[in-house]
Amino acid sequence: MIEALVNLGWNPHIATFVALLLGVVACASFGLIWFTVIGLWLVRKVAARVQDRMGPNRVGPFGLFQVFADLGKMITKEDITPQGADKPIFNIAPLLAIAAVVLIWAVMPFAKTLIGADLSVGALYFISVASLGTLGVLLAGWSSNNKYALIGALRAVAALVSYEVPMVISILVPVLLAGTMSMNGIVEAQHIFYIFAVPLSAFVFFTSNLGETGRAPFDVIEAESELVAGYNIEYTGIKFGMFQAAEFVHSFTSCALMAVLFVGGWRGPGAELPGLAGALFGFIYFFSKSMVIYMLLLWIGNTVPRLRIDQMMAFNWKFLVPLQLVNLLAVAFVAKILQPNYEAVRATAESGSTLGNIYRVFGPEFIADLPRAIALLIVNVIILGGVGLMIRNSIRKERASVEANRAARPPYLGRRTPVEQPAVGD
Amino acid sequence: MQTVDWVQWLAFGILTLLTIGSALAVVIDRNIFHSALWLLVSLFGVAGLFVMLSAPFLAAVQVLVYMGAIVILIIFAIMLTRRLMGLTEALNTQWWVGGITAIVTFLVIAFVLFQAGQGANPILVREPIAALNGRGVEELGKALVDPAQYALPFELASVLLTAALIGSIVIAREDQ
Amino acid sequence: MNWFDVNNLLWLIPIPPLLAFAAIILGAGRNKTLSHVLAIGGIIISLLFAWLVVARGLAFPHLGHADGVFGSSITWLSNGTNGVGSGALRMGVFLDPLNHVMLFMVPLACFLIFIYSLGYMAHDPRNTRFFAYLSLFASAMLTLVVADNLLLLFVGWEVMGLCSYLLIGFWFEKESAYKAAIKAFMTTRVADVIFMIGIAYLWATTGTLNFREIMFNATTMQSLGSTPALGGIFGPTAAGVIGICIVVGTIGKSAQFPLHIWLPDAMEGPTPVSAMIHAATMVSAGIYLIIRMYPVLSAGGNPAEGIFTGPMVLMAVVGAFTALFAASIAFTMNDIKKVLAYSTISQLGFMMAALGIGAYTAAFFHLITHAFFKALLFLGSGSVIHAMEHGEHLAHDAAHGHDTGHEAVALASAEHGEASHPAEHGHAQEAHDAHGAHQDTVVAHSDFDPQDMRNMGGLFRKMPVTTWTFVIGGASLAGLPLITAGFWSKDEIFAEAWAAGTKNPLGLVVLIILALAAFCTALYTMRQLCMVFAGEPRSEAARYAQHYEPRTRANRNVSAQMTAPLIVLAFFAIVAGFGGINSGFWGLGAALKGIGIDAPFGHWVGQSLLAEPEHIAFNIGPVIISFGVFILGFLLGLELYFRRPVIAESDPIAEFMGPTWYRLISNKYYIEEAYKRYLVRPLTWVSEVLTPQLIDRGIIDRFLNFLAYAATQIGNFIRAFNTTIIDGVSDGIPEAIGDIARSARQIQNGRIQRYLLYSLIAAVFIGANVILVALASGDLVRAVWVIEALAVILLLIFFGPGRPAPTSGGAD
Amino acid sequence: MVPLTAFLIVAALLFCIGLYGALARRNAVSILMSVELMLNAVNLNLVAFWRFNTPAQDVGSGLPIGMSGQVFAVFVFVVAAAEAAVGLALIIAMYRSRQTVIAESADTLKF
Repeated sequence: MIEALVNLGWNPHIATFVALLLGVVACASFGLIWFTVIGLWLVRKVAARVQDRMGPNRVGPFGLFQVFADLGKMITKEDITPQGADKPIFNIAPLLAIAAVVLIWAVMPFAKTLIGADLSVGALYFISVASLGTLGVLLAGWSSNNKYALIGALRAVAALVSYEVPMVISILVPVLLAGTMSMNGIVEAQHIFYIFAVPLSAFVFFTSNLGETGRAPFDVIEAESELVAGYNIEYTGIKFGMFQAAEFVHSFTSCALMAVLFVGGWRGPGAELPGLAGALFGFIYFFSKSMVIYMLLLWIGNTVPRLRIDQMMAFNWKFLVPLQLVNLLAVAFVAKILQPNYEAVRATAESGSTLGNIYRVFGPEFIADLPRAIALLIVNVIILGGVGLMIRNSIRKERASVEANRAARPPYLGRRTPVEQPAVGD
Repeated sequence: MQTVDWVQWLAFGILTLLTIGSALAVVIDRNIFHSALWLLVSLFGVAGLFVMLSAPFLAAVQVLVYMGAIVILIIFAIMLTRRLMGLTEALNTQWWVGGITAIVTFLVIAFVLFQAGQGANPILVREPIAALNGRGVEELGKALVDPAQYALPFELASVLLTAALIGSIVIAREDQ
Repeated sequence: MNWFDVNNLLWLIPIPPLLAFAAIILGAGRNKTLSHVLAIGGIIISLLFAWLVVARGLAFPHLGHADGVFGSSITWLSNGTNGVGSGALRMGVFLDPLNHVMLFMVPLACFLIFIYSLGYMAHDPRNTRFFAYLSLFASAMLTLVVADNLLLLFVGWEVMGLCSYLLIGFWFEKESAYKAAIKAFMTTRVADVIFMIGIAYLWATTGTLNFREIMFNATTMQSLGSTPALGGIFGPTAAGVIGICIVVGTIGKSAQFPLHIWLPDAMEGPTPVSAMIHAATMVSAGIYLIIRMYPVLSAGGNPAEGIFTGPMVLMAVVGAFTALFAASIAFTMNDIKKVLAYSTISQLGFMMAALGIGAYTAAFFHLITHAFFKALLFLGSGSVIHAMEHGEHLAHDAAHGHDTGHEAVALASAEHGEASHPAEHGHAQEAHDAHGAHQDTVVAHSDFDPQDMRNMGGLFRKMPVTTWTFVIGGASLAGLPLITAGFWSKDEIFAEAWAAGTKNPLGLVVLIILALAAFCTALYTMRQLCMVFAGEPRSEAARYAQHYEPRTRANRNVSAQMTAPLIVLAFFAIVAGFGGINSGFWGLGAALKGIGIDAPFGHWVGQSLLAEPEHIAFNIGPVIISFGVFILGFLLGLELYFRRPVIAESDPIAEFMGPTWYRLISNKYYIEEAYKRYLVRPLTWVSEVLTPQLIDRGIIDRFLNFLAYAATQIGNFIRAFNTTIIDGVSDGIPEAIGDIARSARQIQNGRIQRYLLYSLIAAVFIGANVILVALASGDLVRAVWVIEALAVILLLIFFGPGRPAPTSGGAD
Repeated sequence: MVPLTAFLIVAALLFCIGLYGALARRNAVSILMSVELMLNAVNLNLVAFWRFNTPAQDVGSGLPIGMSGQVFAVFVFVVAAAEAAVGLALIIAMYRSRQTVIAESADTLKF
């Protein structure tokens, strides 16, 4: 495309810019539009099924157009800007929130040739862009000039910033194994999907994404049934809709990222084909993987009870972060020792010997990656075992202390108000 | 070469305007919260300039560290001390001396640059190499952990961060 | 990678105590045993590493020559190009004969002191912290010794300064202790800043801080010795300025004359600290530094021909003066540790003076022997103090009508309860109130001072091991001929001074002063020995002084832990001297040469220099001096003190010297008072009285009043002619002057932004002037400078009309 | 390519604006923000010099490219982060003890 434009006599820089812009806009808006149409419907349907309801079924076939009805409602509602609000910031905040999510799609590899911009620092890019979302929340809460909004925002930001830590550390694992921060590079390096080699990292990434996107069981930020809405309490109409959309898209985005980083993105049989066919295959794989993960997310979100904020924080800082740090160290250690030797394996495969034929069946890269993956898996299992032991011990200890407390406590202390002793004597 | 130059100049101009304009707003705006937001924009402009200088890693880190962490920290601090946000007077009594000093400093720097440019100082007129062939990030990573280069300062930097972390917790902690 | 290669081993030497420090601080909590194990383990590993290195070094015959140096370095701060000598700062370690010998001595001394501390500090509640500090200190000292460049050396130097501060103030409940800590820290800081300037200048001149790169490079040394410093404005060469800065650093660290005041006060720390820091290692580090930097100090001169450079003259003068001065103070001190402290200052002065006249190996030889016998003396004095405290406790019990047995002790503590013996030495519980210090607590229930020699006497019957080792140490300090190490090293210095004296009168002066100082040394050593050990006990405490209960054998291991290091050190205090005997010495030298020991020390250490110093031939003169001063001092001391009880007011030495001199000397020549009077008080006066009262109120106000008064009078007088004009003047002038006065006060208003502004204005100002000088002609420059001066005045006026400073809350 | 001098001028402007802010603002948080601006100016300088003064022959060859400019910029980031954390902690501590964040009112350290 760039060449075509340059051939038309365009300035090469402008041509590059325009091509990138088009690519980014196309990719980014795709995520948004696709999701608002089908994703929202899916969310409602799954939630309904879990709760033994029907879900949307009136507007369009299977209620598919329910989204548009909602959208119409959002747009037509009155757009209020509170009088004491800091107007420019109040209006920018929803844009910032949605931009932070949408911009991530710019580096999302849909297929081998289908990516908005294959930045060499792609992983770092999406981390930094995602951190803008935090800012949007904070600005929204502050500019509303409402103390509930502010408190909600502070709470949300505390949670988001905290859960960013394990997320970033878990992203380091695929980056480390692939040796690149480019998103396409990470996908291409996954001859064995990383979820099989480093399931713990995948678990931490998934869990911290739940916290990061405010899905259950970490949805204290929103907690519709307990709080007034939180940081977006003063928002109405389309601006409120933008926050909602940002949040929904963010959760799907995190699933897509999970698919890219740990489940091999567009990889699958036929995805390496040249031209449109490969792109199509890759696209299909990418989306099916994302959708599977997304269904998992919905499943968890609709069944697991909500945590308190202190439990949420403790879970993050006392469990996820140390676990992932240990994991990262172990992975780095193993990855340093067992570096896959692609050349040697490839040469064997070319040689035509029996071993080479076996290699060719599985693919030489797969074979070359195998020892490392197995070692990593073993290490992960060992860590998991250690963690399990620790958890078991701590639970036991806690139980014992609870029992001891219960045994030691005089019965009347258990009551709300101490029973007054009747006066004796006089 | 001349044909593409104006595009770069355009980008440079926009980014400069963004950076300098919002930096000015940072120091002029009376509302400190707005100041912090302007700081954000200014830092974003600097990140853009980093991209122009083929340092995409630094640009990403700039966005991540400054905009994602430092500015949020600053905003938190503003909120925690917000009883004073309604300050009527943003500037102190010596603001105009400060202004003169800043201007004079700038003039001195500009003068030195101008002088050096006149003398065709080889450092200033050297052309950049065409492209780094995407090796920047990798090389940066290697330089940071290479014992012959910056491994030791790098480790020290992490110690510094830890010390700052502990120190700030100790300082800001409420006395028991 | 061979971990036991010397190049790698050197890195590992300082590490174990550092790890021990971290482990104790972070992990040991209040667990004494754990902290002991960690600290002793750390220092033992260091000792093993160091001695392994020493053994390897000995096997290498040409250690120290241009090709014979072990070590490795890594880039600390790269400047893009990473080669050697490119200006990049590199950190590294190396081994040459100089630090080879230090590596033998330092870990050994540290190790012995650690062992000793086990016993001495056994009952201190902050035991773990003490061992952590000691470990950190040992690590810093070893870092300093293995460093191959000034920067790393400076790191160790400063960490030691910190440890010194922490350890002097270890019993910070005592006011005197924490004040002494602050004093030590601040005094050495003064010197360190100048030292740092010297380092920076050296780096700016040569582009490297590596010792070998500077000193084994003849062209660098040549240019250092010949380039005029700072554009030739002040005269001396670059090497001279750098050298003086370094010598000033040493003056601070090694407590030489103008900055010596901190060391006696440092005796407030626990005795092992005094032994370790203030005798054996840290103060020696100052001397080690100038020995290490000797080529730079002497660059441009030729000591062998009697041509001394500026820094050397400074060293010779300061060193010789300090040697005599401190020695003379020492024989009026009654505190057992203060005597040793002044003796340390004096001996360091010996080394400094020796270096000043080019006696490179002799100074280093004395450094090593002194480290051994001074550590011995300090540890011995600690043992005495410990015993005295214990004795005081027993005496206390006896006075209450009990026996001195174990039963009595138990009864006594039961009777008085914990409150009356909060942290009694030997029977301490964990004291939670402030009194961790045993001296302190003893003082708390009586006015008895266990360190006062006037309370001692006759201790040789009570503690024979301590007595004998102490006597050996004292003999070594005094220079008992032929046997002790101190004699040989001192003799070596005299010989060098004698040789220098034939070429330069400075040498002769140094020789005479040092001989006098040596005489004083012998005298005060005799005084101390007699007062402490000879005669009859002069107090109850001395009568009961002992380490442990003979009957119950409690605390027996404490005693062992304290005496074992003494014995080891006593061994070295004698043997160390035989490394440096001149082969020309009658009989003995020849005999030793016969069995292959030919002043090995001098030859070995001399290899650290590019041009090995020539060894002076044997000369009868200095030997006679050595013998003479010792015998004189010994006899006089014997005459004055042996079997004579010394009571407070009639020290025999006082009769001997006459009251005026005695008063002068016993007040330490009023140095501290002079500092107080001529430095501290004037400054306080300026800030408290001069500025606010005299200038503000006295001069300006009065001047204003006078002006106003005069103007008013004149105004009244002329009002008849023209009221308006005169009124304007008479109001205007005082107001203007008052404004200036207020503006001057506004300069220091405590506001950070204002200070920032000042510094920035200054920076811009300097920058603009630099550009101006670079570009403009002379006349223009001068014209601009006049304008600038006016601008400064105007600026001062600008700051005036500010709000008057708030008067609440004390002086402004 | 835009010449080096242009970047340097921008950095100088940014620095001086930060300088002005550090000198003239009353709120301590503002001063901290101004300091961040100044640090950014320094970073811009470092990266610009790095970009224009990396020897061309290094890039083509397999040898390591000199990365000093970027490395120092990274260290400046580190220092900036540490400074922001400690600085803001100080401001909060000051707010807690004296109920103010005005830099001028913290002026008792003049004796």
